[in-house]
Amino acid sequence: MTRFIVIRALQTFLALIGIIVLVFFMVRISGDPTLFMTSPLSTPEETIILQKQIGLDKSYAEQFWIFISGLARGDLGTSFIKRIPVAEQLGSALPNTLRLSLPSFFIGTILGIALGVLGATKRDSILDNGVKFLAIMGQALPGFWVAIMAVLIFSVHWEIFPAAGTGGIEYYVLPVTTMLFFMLPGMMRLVRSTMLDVLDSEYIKLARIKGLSERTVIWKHALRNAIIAPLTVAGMMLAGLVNGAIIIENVFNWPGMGKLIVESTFGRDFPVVQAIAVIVAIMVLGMNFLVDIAYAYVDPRIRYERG
Amino acid sequence: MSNVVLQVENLHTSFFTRLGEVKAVDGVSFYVREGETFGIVGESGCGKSVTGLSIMRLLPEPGGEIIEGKIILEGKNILELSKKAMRAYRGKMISMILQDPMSSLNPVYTIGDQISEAVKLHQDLPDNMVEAEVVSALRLLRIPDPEIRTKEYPFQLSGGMRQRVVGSIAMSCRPRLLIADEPTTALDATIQAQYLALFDDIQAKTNVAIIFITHDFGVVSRICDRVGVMYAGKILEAAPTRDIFKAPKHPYTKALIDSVPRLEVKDERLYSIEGQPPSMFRLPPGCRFRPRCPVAMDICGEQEPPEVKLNEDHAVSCWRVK
Amino acid sequence: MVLSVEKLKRKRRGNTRWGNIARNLGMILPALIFALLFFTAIFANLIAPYPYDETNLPQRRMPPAWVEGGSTDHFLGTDTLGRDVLSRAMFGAQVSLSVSLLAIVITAVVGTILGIMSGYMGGRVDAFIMRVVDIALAFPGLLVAILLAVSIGPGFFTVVFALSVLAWAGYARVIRGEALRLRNSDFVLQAQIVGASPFRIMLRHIFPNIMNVLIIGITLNIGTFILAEAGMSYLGIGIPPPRPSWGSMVADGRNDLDSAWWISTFPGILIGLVVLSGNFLGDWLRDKMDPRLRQL
Amino acid sequence: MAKVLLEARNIVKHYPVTRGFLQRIVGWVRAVDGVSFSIEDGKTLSLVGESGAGKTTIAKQILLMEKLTSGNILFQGNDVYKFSSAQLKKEYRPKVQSVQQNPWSSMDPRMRVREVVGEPLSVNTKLSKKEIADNVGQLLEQVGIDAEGMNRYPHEFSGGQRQRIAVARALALHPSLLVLDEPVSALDVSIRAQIMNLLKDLQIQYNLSYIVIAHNLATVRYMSHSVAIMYLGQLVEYGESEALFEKPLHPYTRALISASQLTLPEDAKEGTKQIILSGEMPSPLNPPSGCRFHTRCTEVMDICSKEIPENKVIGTQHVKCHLYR
Repeated sequence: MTRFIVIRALQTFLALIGIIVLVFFMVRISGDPTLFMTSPLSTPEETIILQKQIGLDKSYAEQFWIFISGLARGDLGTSFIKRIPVAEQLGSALPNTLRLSLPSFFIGTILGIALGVLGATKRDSILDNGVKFLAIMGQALPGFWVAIMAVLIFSVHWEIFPAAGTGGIEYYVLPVTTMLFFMLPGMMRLVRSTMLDVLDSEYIKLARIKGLSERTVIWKHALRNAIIAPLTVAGMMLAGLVNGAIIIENVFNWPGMGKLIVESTFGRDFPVVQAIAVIVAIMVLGMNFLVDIAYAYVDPRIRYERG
Repeated sequence: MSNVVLQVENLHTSFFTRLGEVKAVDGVSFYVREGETFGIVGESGCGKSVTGLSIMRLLPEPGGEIIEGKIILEGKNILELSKKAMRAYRGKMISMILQDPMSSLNPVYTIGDQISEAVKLHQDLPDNMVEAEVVSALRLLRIPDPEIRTKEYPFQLSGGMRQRVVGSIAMSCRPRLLIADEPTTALDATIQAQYLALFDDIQAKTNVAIIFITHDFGVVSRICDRVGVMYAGKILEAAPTRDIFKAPKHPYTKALIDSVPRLEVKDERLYSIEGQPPSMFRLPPGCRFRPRCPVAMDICGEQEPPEVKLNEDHAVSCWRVK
Repeated sequence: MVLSVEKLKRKRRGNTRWGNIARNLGMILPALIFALLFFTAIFANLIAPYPYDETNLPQRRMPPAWVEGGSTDHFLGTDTLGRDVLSRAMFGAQVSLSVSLLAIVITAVVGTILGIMSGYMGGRVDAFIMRVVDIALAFPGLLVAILLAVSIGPGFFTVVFALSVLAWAGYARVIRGEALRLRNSDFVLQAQIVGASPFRIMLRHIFPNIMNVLIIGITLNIGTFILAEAGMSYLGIGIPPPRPSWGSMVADGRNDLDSAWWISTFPGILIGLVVLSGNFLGDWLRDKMDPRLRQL
Repeated sequence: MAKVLLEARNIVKHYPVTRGFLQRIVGWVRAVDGVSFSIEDGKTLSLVGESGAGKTTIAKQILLMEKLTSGNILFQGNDVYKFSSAQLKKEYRPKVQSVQQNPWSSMDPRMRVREVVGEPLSVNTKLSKKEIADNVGQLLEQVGIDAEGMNRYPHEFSGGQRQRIAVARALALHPSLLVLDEPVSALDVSIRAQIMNLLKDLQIQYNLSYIVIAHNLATVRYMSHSVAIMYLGQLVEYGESEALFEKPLHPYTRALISASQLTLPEDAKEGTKQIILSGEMPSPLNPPSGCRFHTRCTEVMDICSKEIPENKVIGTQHVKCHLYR
């Protein structure tokens, strides 16, 4: 098991380095940010001074070294536009994003599993058809549009919930609910279909032969096997969550990472873009790594084989 | 006559599919006595497994349905039991061994977990006694080092060992009736011989009644006391094993036994039954074996033959048999 | 007891008949919608009542025809610049379809090649490709799209590239599984015994047997791509204005929800309808074509 | 005596067991470990054993799906490993064809029967489509399938019919040897006899040689002229079918025979009583020392775990067992 973890950790680290290099150069293809930061009337000298200030006069190799060595020390650099440390900007944006996505993630996962299991066990019941309908709608309607419609109905028309901004609990209702739209359908569908497969298996038949109650059969024997599938897509769920955060934060004007990255890409604020991309990459790779280990934990076949 | 444990009367089980109704079991009657092994032999799709699942009341849902008949276990028609009452019967009164040992154990729980689950459910025992029960169930199936096995996962055992574990689960509460659905088909020849020998042993120790479902006459000859030969949803002939082999009355039974190659006899040419079993969606009128029967008469295509009792244990459904 | 069974039987038969109709509806209706969509996209120039960029400031924010103050001149109303919403939606179909179809071709080809390679060659090639696939699948597409849009500038091919750059991985994973299964199948072994070359085996035996999965995947993916394109357009990193796209139309109306709800609403409904049709078609095809999922 | 068609001389096949991302080799599965046998023109040799005995591995070697670790395969007296690839394509592969166990999976579901049976011809000959179709028609008639059936898909046929089609495909190139891998075990009891009779008829008609891989001894006795009993990658007993079944020498052969009999317990003759082996097949990764069967043998002696038994010829039978010295 330890060997398995070490090898996976090493692979993850290599992938991370690759992604960091990719992000660094991709950001730089986009052109000179000083063009956006100076007025058309400013002189070339002024531009050069500006380039010097933010370190763009150095060669790519030097810039990369500064970036990567800073990263190793935990220094994410300084924003071109706001001229404050990136870490500070992220420090205020990240908690906002988490405040939005964590509740969605937990509600989505728990609700997704519960509804998926219920759908599979009560096939073709009203509940199952409701679940299926929700899943179909959730996968067909664009999230940003659902968000806007929610605003139209609940904020503009009925004026129940605020349309944008942060604050008390009422500010969370619309963003979190629409965020669920990105999470729930896929989860429900997956759990439902794996659950159906598992329920068809011989060992479930044997569990019933033992005389176990349906509840034990489903929640003890079937779920533990069915839960492996959602684990394998946990990575994809994370991706969905980030996508969701970008869209939802922009719709609801929520000052999180999603809004920050859109603003800073349009402003060519390299250090911020880089930092966010790297943080997301770490999250993604870390998630994959954890999933592999969790997978090994749930499935004894893997745990022992590598032991 | 010793105790009849199970009596099945006129059992009809159907599947409702998109293409129509399939009468998988179409009027089957038989009984099993205490300490006796009753074999159900037949080819794939003849309804033998569905018969087993009907007795367990574990037909695949939706689609499978017991249409009529009685299944009387120890004097009680279990088709009248509520779902909950039936659950209390399963594992305690009736149990079952499935065909494929590789897939019939839950991969994520240890052997001990899977056996103790049944023990705890049906017997009111303190925890330390449960442990002992689990070990004794493993011993009953002659599993070496039972104390170590309880802590292992299914994937750590060979196919033969897994099938013994499945047997231990089935026998853990000492049921009155055990249904074995092709339990040795997936096993190698010498392992199969080991496993079959266990059945004699179990029966001697527990006096359990066994229904043994198989397609293999070799297995039948080894362990069955009586046999029912099933074809396209019906038992065409039921008799003590010896009579089935030595004096078969139904043309299908005769043909089937003649077409099996035998190790003891060097045949130059095997007898072969022409054609194939009928589609379960379109059964022929009259006797269902008529299209392949070498001795068919006019009446066979018109009316279904009634069951004729030659003696208490030997019943045949054929117009040729009076 | 017998009575209740009779009732059950009848009910179930009824169900299957309904099921049949529903199953066929699940094909006919979406297929019709798709046909209409293709027709509109191809002939938008001819059938659209107005050019997509014709502004008409005096008639801006006109509600749809059936709402008070609306007119049949602008059936779905006009936007903040007085442009006809219906016409813009018709031209928007062009964008949605062309972008998604091109992206599908690219991802399907790349994914199929890499998937077959991975499944057929196995070993380290397989291990490497599959690691990359894992990462690609876990990467947020919108983030990558943003990075791309900014680095190579927004435009048609940027959108196509942004859609394809991660999505091939989904195909590769599925196709790999299929190729692996087929490589070990008896009929491929038999073809080898008969003396067929690896090329013949891949072309005549493996590829045709992957087609089902590929076609189903493609159908199901149309919706995903249309949604993703709309998302990019909504954020302003899609195809630049004034060319309309459904996503950007939703964005256009976002600030006028209180006064002109129709600007955002109709394009959204269109997206939903088309994606729904794609998903239904895909599900229908899967039921029809993949015998492993077909029930008795 | 008939001419020897194919001979295997001391063939060995070991598979590496690899682990981890770097595919390090951590051991060898000794699937086939020094096996010799020969097949004569128009005769049948059966390879019998339980799973893990190595019989399927031998089939793969004869069909040249893999390369031997060591040993030789001689075809009509020539070492097949010395054939050029052109020679193989012309003189070996078409002559050695096979029928698989499972008629449900051995045909490409997307091909019509015409293409399935015609594939050997379109790969190996330059016949036109029409000529191939004619050929396919004749082949189908020979195995008892209506020639009209060639335009249908395999799934439209029953298991027995599909197995007939598989036989037709194997015959397409006029082979001299067919490798039959459990040809009837996936079929229903009442269908098996049909296929076995068909195979016997074809053998006489075309002077075909068969290698039958089987686990059911009764089937083997009906089909074969000589029999090789395998255990953990080695032959334990090998000889003419009649003699071997009448007087099995090796304890493993006896156990197998006792397990395959169709006799009522009360009818069992003296000496053919049930033999039940203890234990399970050891892992081919790490086979037992000495005689590989000693861990389960009913007649085990001290010497068995220490020395590898020599091949001993008794009458027409070859046996490897310390009982015979």
